[in-house]
Amino acid sequence: MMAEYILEMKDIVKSFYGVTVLRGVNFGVRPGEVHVLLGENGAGKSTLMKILSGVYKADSGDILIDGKKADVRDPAHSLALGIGMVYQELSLVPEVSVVENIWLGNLPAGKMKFIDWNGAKKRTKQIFDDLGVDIDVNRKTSSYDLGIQQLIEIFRVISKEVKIVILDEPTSSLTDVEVEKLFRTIRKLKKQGISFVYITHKLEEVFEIGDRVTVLRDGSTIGNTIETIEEATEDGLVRMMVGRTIDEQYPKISSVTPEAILEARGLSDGKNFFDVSFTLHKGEVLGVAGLVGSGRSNLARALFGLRRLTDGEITYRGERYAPKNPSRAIENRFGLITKDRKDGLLLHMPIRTNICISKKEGLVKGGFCLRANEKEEAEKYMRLLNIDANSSSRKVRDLSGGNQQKVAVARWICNGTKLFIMDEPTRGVDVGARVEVYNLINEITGNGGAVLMISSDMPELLGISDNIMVMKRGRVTAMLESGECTQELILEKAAGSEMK
Amino acid sequence: QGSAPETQQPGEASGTVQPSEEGSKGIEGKKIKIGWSPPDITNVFKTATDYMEKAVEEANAAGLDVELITRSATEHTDAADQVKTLENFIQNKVDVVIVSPTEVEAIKPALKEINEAGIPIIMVNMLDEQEGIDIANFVGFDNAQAASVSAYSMLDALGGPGVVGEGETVELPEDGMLDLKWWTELYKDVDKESISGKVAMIEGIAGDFFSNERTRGFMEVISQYPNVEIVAQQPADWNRQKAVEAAENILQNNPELDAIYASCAEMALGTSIAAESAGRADDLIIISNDGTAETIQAIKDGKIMAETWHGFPEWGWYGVQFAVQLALGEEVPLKYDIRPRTEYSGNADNFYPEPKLEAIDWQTIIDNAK
Amino acid sequence: MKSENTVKKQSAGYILQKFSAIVILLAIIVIMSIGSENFFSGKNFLNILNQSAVLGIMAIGMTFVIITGGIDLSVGSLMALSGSVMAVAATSLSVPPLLAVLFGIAVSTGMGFLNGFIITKGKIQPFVATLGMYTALEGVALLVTDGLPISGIPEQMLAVGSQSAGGVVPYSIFVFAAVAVIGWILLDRTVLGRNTIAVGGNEEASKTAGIKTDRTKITIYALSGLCCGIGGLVMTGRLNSANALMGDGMELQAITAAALGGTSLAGGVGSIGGTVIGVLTIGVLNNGLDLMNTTPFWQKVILGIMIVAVVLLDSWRKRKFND
Amino acid sequence: MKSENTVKKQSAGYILQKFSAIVILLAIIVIMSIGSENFFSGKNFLNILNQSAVLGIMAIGMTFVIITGGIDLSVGSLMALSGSVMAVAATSLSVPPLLAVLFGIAVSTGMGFLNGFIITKGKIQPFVATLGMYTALEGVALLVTDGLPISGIPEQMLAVGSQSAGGVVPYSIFVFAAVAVIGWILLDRTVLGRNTIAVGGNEEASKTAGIKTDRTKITIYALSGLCCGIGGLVMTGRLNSANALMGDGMELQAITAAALGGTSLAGGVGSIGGTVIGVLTIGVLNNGLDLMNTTPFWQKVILGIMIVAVVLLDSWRKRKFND
Ligand SMILES: Nc1ncnc2c1ncn2[C@@H]1O[C@H](COP(=O)(O)OP(=O)(O)OP(=O)(O)O)[C@@H](O)[C@H]1O
Ligand SMILES: Nc1ncnc2c1ncn2[C@@H]1O[C@H](COP(=O)(O)OP(=O)(O)OP(=O)(O)O)[C@@H](O)[C@H]1O
Ligand SMILES: [Mg+2]
Ligand SMILES: [Mg+2]
Repeated sequence: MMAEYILEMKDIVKSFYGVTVLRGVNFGVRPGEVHVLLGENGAGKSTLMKILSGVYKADSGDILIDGKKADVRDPAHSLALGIGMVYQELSLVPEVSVVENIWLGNLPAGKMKFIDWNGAKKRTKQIFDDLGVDIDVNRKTSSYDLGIQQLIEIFRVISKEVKIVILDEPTSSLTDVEVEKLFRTIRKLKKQGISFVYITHKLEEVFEIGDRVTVLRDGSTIGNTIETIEEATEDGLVRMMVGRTIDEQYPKISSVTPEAILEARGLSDGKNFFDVSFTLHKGEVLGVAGLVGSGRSNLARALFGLRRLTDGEITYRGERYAPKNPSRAIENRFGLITKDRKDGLLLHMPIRTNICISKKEGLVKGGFCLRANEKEEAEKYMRLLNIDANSSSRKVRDLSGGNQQKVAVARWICNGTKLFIMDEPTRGVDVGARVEVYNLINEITGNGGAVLMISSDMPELLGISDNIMVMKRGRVTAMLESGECTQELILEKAAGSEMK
Repeated sequence: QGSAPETQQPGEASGTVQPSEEGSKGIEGKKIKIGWSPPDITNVFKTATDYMEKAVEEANAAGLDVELITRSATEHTDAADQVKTLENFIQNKVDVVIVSPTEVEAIKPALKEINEAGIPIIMVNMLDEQEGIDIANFVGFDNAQAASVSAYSMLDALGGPGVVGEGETVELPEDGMLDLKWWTELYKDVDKESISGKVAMIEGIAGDFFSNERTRGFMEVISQYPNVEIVAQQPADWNRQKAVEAAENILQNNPELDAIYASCAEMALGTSIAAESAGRADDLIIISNDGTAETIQAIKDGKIMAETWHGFPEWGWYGVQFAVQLALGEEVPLKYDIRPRTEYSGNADNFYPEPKLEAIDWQTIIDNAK
Repeated sequence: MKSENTVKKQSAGYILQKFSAIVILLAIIVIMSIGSENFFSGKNFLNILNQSAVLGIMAIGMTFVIITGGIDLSVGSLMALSGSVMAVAATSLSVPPLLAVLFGIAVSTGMGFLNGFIITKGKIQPFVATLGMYTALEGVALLVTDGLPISGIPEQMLAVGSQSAGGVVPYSIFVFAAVAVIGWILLDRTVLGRNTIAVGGNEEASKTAGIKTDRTKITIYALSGLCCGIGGLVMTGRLNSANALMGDGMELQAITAAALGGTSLAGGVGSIGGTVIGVLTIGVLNNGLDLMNTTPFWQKVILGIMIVAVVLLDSWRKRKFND
Repeated sequence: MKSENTVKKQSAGYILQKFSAIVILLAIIVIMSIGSENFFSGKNFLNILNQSAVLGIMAIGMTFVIITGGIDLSVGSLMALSGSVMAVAATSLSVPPLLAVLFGIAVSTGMGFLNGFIITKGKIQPFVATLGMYTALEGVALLVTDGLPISGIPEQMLAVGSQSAGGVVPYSIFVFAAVAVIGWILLDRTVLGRNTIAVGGNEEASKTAGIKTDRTKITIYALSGLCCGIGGLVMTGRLNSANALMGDGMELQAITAAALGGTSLAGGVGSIGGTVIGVLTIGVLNNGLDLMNTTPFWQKVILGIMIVAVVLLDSWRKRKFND
């Protein structure tokens, strides 16, 4: 068999600042398959793929495309070789229109290099219509929510003439409806012989879309590639990834009490959400379901004081509360995990600072930072949350996505947060670490805190929430008890007529 | 230019006002707008402007209606900006333009436009006639000559004959004017090898017209004296703070230095600060050009040895007189020579605080215009 | 239905946003017309345009550079260098005028290229790189001219900057207009222009999308050098001579013009139309304040306050009609 | 074991990275010492430090501003204004020297505050805001001094900038050192410093972390104003007088110094130690080229090339020891 593999990576080694991240990884992709790449946070999945797309250069090892050795110089070269990649972190140009982002790097131009805008728009609309998404191609990209932006980026790569598409956690901020659209597209392209490398932390997706699976741990492949998906079990995959079994993926301990901690009445920001009312009780996890663009994120931002409310009132611990600004919210023991990590984490600063920055007690004296205390405190939470870094002075930028997320959680726990607003708290977090996050949520609620958890991950929503609020186009369409609730019910309330 | 005297000088009868050939004109209610464009609006140019304002005040007190519009370039070197100012003067319908050029060559097109608009031009700070443009009157001096005067002061301070240093002291001229003519005459027979010393030069802006002229004039004299050695030459952009630094570095590098020629007042004052901090306040000879209240005081205090007077008060004072006369259609001399001359401790009182300016006979000017 | 509404509202806001700079410019013109009887006239407007031409040409190049997320502090020196090179070539070296001009423009384009090369390949901050170049090239221009103004330049070479079409409309205005139109087409309609915006908006993303970011940037710095070359030609005509310092301080003015026109110094956002308005705003302010007989010290105070006021107003309008 | 190794290697790289600027500075000193026999002496080093003091004080304020992601082009005007205000108060208005000094410093701090206020509350680009302020404040300084140098200032007020401890070490050096040390503590050890770095790197995330970003920025601009006030005092002593233009061009030098020291103009990255090295690099270059008797035109060429070379080398070293 000459071209069994359309792509082969052989003995790939890569290190950063002397830390070896990939230790001789072997990896092959066949034509027309979806090859799932699994592994814990920091296992080296993204790094391996970035070597393929020309962002990094391997220290040693070979890349073979169609059996021929390829020396990938840069992303442009990788594209020319037929490899397209959707990165884990968004890479769009925010200030330009959607069409322009779709065609970034190869805008259709006629003679004289003048751009054929009409043609570009028409073709983009065509692509969007085929996929059944409703996105205005003329709008500025940054005006769209993260989920939509992720779709745009996926379509950008798919719309190019490539043989291999790498998707690095493409669904981390998509809801089931969009995920389904994406899967339909993948299946269609597979039939045309296009191969996919698919990285995800959502194990149910592996069985839905995957053909073969490779597991990475600590920079090496674990076992051989699983040749047929039917051979695999969820437990088995988890054991390969984390090296142990996980008994319970959603370890829920309910601590909900009848005592209200926060009551919201008729909240509206005049643009993204309207007339939202709910009550959050001591010890409760209130899940928030909805499609991309349903206004959930903006609700979270408004509660935290990052956005103005135009209407409505909030009672917090029995008193009227106006969310003026985040520092006020933090003083009142609010905490916010943002959907986009870039909006919450100071990537250019050390882990230590990121964990300690919002806490004053014991860490600040007379305007000075008490460094020793900070270090101690940070290391405590690094241990507690299993943050994989050799020192608390590592910059957060250099951590893997999942570890970054843990740092974001650590900050608020460190600050003794009582009211936790979490927008996709386990976005990009691996199965093992996810359980740790859920345990933390249990601890928060057990100590009398409350959590408002926005999530697009249905099993998580059902497994962890006490109650679920469903939103559609900025309005609350249902308030459900999670016990009596099913995925279908939530979807119906969230999408309604749009599902047909 | 009719029968007006070619060049007038201080000491000669000033205000030699000739009746206009066109005879009397109604000047009641006639507003005279003067546009004044200096390259800079601080220090010496501010002095000139102050005296312009003073002259305007007197003119108005005498019954005229004169308005002075001052607009300086943003940078000393910004010829393009001065061109704009001059063009805008035309739009603004001024009656006379007084200009002290940033860069002569560069503003010629604008001056030509002013000529074409029929507006008379007075040029201050120089005397060189310019090809292709029509200047009604110059108030100024030759920058190279002024620097030559400084060069003679320097030779004097290094031991040559004169009134400044420790050399042979000579008699003062009758009119008290230690100008180039007097110095040249005095040094005609001096043995060129008898004077020696190590001298450094601090120039204005490297490449600037006035800076080049002054360097040229100074070197023209000094280069005739083989034992006077120029050991360093540095620009300090007409600027006190840069001169301090330049002088500090020069003194650092040349412990044997005898003298520094700083080609403007600000730079001389900066040099004296550096001399003081280097412990050379008493023996370093500093010679400069300009003449401001502060440098005259420095001469009296012994910080600067001598300076060459450029007559900024005169620029303003006579500039306005000639401007008004031109606006009223009267004849003016083509050149008013300031006669750059040496100020030193012996004659410093003649210059500041009250510069000796002859009164302008505004009444005669008014009468002549009628 | 809802989304249609959005689009409409947005485009109304968009128009107001886009044209707020013009509105402010018009307001200033009205104020100046009231303040000085000599301001509002066709002749004075031609005068203003003529005075703004060189700055305008350079500001357009600068706009491209700023959109890439960079800055070019060397433009003043580049402009003076190109003019000086042309002038010396045409006089001392007796090169035919046209050749001399091409040579001067080539030199400044080449130096612009060098700027881009150092910045991208050496991976250094544009601010420092071009500041160093600014100092070095001023020195080179001084060496070329020996620090003296170069006059006696052949008439053909001076014509662009000194003559007028029909004796009325200065050619410099046509050059400015041509550069603006070409710049606008380049930025809005060509791949180079769109890549410029992409690189400035998100360099990492542009790279991963296959744009040759370094090449794009180098081209843009060379383009800025080209604009300086053209500016040098016009300026030489205007001053009937060339000198090594004639570009002094123009870098800050060019940046200000671009910023007044809404170009973001963070990169990724900007328009040629905006820059043209910015250039005219500066021109009108300078000219108007001259004609209003303000004293020189107050003139600085007022000019500074006006600049701040214009951007404040613009920012306020944008926010008001955007969110 | 593995991680220990890593830490060691990393910190070796770190030290080289941190100190590459010093290595370059030392290399320049060696070259200058060879080039001029009068360069390498204690007296000349004191001379260089004294010449660098005012720029150094201002560059430290500028470093903070740049770390927030901003820029302050008004520092030159602010410094001159503060000196002028002090001088006029102490002479024409006969205010007691100490009071006059405090008043001058208060004025420039206040104007710095105003800078910050306009930038944050008006949401405008720091470059344009401070450029407008630069022009306006230069006008104000000219109005205050009437365009003339102010001399006859009481001795006590001049002492800081003109006297030396034991007649040997100029007090200005101590002031520079004190400002540097305080700046370093402020940036490295205090909440304000940490917030400054946070805001410059990611404003949105800083807000989410509960930092009052506007307040932080305003404080930093006021701090820059404060540094200018102190600089004005030293400069006035150094010049034995004050004038409205004595800060001309210092904004670009201060920015260059910060950038040479590794401060990123994109914000979020910078150090006081780096800036001090940057200031000294400029000081040594200027002084050394003077002592080597290079002609003025060549001096500019060499200085410009040296600036570019220093940053190129620094960037190359950083990449080499980082990845
Ligand atoms: N640019 C970088 N500099 C330094 N270290 C890096 C860099 N990029 C990645 N690393 C390190 O390499 C390791 C692997 O990271 P990588 O992003 O490949 O993990 P991943 O498998 O994609 O994890 P995740 O599931 O969290 O996205 C991590 O320990 C990370 O800290
Ligand atoms: N399909 C769409 N068409 C138009 N605008 C959209 C669409 N989807 C989202 N938006 C806009 O994106 C912004 C983001 O809204 P918001 O973040 O509150 O949604 P969300 O429900 O939290 O999204 P997600 O489910 O991804 O977290 C809003 O301004 C919204 O108008
Ligand atoms: Mg990853
Ligand atoms: Mg959301």
